[in-house]
Amino acid sequence: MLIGATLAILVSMVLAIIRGVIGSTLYDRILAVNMFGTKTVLLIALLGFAMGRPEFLDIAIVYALINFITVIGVLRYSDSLAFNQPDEEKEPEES
Amino acid sequence: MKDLVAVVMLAGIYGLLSACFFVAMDAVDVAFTEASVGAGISTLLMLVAITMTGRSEQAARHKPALAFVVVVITGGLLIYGTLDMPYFGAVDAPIQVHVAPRYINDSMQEVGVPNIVTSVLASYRGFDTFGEAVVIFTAGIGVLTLLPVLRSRKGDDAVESLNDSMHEQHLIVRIVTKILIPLILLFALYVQFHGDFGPGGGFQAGVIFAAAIILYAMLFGLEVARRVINQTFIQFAAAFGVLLYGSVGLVSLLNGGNFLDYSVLSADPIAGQHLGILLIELGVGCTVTSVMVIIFFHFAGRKEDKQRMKEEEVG
Amino acid sequence: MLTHLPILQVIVPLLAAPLCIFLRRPPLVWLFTLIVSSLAFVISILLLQQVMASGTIVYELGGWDAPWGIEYRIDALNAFLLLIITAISTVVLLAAQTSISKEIPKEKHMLFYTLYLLSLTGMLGIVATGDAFNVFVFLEISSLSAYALIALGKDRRALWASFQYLIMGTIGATFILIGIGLMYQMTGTLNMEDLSTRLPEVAQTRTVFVSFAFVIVGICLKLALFPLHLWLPNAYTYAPSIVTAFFAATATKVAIYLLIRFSFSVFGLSFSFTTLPLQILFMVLGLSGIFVASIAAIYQTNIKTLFAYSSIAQIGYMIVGFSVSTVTGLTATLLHVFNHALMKGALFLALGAVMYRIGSVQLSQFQGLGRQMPLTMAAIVIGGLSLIGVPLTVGFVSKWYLLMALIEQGWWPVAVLIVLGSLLAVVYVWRLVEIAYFKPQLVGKESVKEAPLSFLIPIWILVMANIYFGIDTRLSVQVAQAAAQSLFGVSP
Amino acid sequence: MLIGLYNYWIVVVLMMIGFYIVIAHGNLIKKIVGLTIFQTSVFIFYISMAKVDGGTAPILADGIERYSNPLPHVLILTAIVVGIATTALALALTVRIKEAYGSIEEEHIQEKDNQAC
Amino acid sequence: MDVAIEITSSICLLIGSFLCVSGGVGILRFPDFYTRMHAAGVTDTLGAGMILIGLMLQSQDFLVFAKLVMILLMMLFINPTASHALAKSAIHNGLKPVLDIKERNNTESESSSR
Repeated sequence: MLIGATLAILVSMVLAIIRGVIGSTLYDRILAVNMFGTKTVLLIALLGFAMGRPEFLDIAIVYALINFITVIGVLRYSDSLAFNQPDEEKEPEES
Repeated sequence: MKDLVAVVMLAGIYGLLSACFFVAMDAVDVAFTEASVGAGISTLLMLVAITMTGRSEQAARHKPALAFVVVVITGGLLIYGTLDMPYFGAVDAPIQVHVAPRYINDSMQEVGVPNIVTSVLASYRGFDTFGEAVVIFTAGIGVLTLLPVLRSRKGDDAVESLNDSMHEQHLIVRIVTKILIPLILLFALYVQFHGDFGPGGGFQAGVIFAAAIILYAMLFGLEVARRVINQTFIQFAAAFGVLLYGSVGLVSLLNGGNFLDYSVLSADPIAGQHLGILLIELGVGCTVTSVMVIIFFHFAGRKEDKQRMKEEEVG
Repeated sequence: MLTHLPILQVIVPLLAAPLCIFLRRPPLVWLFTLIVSSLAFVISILLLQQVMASGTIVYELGGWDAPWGIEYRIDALNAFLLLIITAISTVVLLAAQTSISKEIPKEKHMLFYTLYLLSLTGMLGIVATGDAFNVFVFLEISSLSAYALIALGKDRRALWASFQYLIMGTIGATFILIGIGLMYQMTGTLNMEDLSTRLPEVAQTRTVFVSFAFVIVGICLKLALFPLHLWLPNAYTYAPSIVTAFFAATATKVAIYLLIRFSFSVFGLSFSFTTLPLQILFMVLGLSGIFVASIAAIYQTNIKTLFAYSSIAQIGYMIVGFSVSTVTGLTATLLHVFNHALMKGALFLALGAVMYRIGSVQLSQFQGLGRQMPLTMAAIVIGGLSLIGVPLTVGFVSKWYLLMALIEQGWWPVAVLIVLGSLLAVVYVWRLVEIAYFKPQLVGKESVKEAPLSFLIPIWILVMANIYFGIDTRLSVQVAQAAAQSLFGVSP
Repeated sequence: MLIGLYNYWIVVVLMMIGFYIVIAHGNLIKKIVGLTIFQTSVFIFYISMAKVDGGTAPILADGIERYSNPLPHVLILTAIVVGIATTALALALTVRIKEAYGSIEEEHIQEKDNQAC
Repeated sequence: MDVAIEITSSICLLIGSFLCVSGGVGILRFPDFYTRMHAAGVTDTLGAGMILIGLMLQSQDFLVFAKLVMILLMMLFINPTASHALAKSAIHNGLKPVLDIKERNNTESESSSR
């Protein structure tokens, strides 16, 4: 069951990455990163149990925290990011 | 991909992914550090830098052909080199049979710390870690020299108004953060002192501690945070951490041991090792916290100072 | 305390750096830095004496024995390098306070000295250590402080130069890291002594070959060996004068040391030079470095750039000596390391003095300076003569040994090319002399005076050393020979 | 061989992607991102060396026989710190370059330098 | 008893995994930012909660249990807050919700040119 859950998390991580790459708006990307971070926390927790050494959950806590801080950071600076776009670039999206 | 923000975000995801990989490869301490550094601090720093340098990449490349050739040659060489390597996970590879067994088998008797990574980091190869503390100190000093504070100000009130929009907009976030910050600080202390038994240690704790301060600065305004944490004080703290580490070494030198030989710090070698590791982890934590805060304050401060100067020019 | 000398050598400047932050007042910090650097110099002299008297000193950090802990291993080669670095650093510091007062804003002086000490620490650490990974850590300390120091230059191009250096330097360091990783993978150890005993067993594997390649390429990036030299001229040109003087005299020397250490001690002579065509490769690179850089130097109008290119050319000489891979060849290289530090230290300090008085080092600005700043210009001329390799200067000694080494091996064509390369040096030095002595003074520059004493003293200390060691070669040759012999395993 | 070494090969590919970004892209921020990727991949390389089949994290506990090699972990901890130090410094330089040149594109900066000469 | 705990835990994990995958599909397939956020935000919190509860049931050590509770609490705090901040920031900066597929393209270019 643990393995199954791990696989499911991995699948949703992949989906989140795809959204992060397609993006289309800045907020989509932030969302993808946020979701990716949450999934990472779960993945770490699951991996700990699957490998039989569940005492390393500290890492998962750090992930959760870091994830939050990153999102807040991006939002904090997103105002000036939107502002800072040079005019010659009309569509920064799509690689 | 021309949007640099997206690039940085994806780089952050890469950091997270590699940290997951580290967990899968049993390197929990490394995963800890990579998560807080690769995905957290460095992403944040890059974002702040991008707000100052512009968001999108211009102009297509000129001649990447040469670069491509160089890369293919290097990559080919590396793959060629891996051909004779012991297989992935091999039990009898040279690195598993030569130096490492002593760490695994004897470190409990010699150092008395269950986390082998901590005992190797702090004791067997304590000097490398000293170098690491100095590297981060150097980076702090380097950023201080490169991005000095630009001060041409009327008073702090002007600053407050600048951040108002952020404040009103994110009331809920601020309240939640207020609840979270003490928790984060507590957790940082836990990581700092629990490093002997589980993943963690001075560096990780320092980064988490700094993250709490950075979070505070982002939501309540840089000036407020700067008032809480005095600039000179934090520089002293950075220097103090390195000095603490060094003086542990010097004391052991005076007690008749070699540099960083903790066994002589106390009558009982194991107690001495414990004391030494505790102190140097504190030193590292102190330096890392203050340097991370210095770096962030100077990046973000540069941005706000420049904004203010622009406004003063207009006004 | 004497048994702790190896570690004191490194940690004295290291601990002094954070103390600078507490001192804060620039003159005080300068004095403190100077004292610390002199202290390091004294320690290095004592170390050299010990090594020459009683052989290699081993110091185990943390009290753990070698392959498990980190050890410092000081033999004649390290001690020689330590001496060069601390000596140059001390002499250069004499002039620092005067020089940076014009080039760096006052509030950054304290930080400047801190970075200076850190960079000194880094170099000393690289040289003293006997652990491959520890090399990487200290390499980064010295590089990071170097990037910041170079970026302190007044011109905005200093920033760009520093950034380029940062990218190249980090790639180099990462390559070294990969190389060390592969080495570790095959042997399971990081200690250089232990590596050298365990590597021959696996010497025929492809992994070791690739790890060697990566380490060498990484070091060559730091070394600015000919095709990888692109970062160097700009970095030296736009850095503050003191920084240029210090780095030109020491930084590349440390890289040379690493090259010698890794290829001779760690991988072993037979692996480095018999299995691989390294000899030919380095010979060609060294020679082409000499010619390309010398010719580039001839066309420069900025004197700092000119001497920066000349540095690349001089690195070429060292590499040629290295590629001969005989005791004499290596002696020549080490002598040239020592001598080049003396020449370039003197030259760049003198340029710093010119910068202090005139505020520029463009060739055109040198018109008539021979009369206005006679002592400074005389120093530049002697330094230039030394670069060319005129007898009675140190430059002659090392070139002489180099030629001897080449002739011993019967490599006549190379010897001829070396002499031709020296002739190119005549051209670029002559251009400077011509303008400084045989052109009329510039209008509006009549008030330019001789450099202040705080410049003249260190410059002339170095110039006198240039002449002294050119005549009395006993000390330098003896130490260099001892170092070379110990690397070849010949007992002196 | 494919089974035994595939891990390293993937890491090499990642490394080379990072390396390519560093040397081929003109945008300074991208160069720095490339550098980070390059370095992180080297870390992955080291950590893969440390893994032992059937081993677990090197924190001593009862009833566990086989641990992964702790030494590469220690080395990489140090290397990560070095990496973030380099990144911070590089970003600071980039900010200053933007202020001084008004651009963070390699080509523009070189153009401006050539004009100044 | 053990079997009961095992089964409950498995069910929790199963629900959690399902929610996570559906959240992933949602974030990929929904037409605009706000709907995607809805998908991600809701499933993330519940899915993560379910998985963590499932793990809690399996944990033997008290410390592990406590840490899991801590993670769960933080998730409950952080996720909604982050979603809230994200949405607020997005609307503040002029990203309009798209209700009709046809309008999508022109609204998006409008929002990003700001």
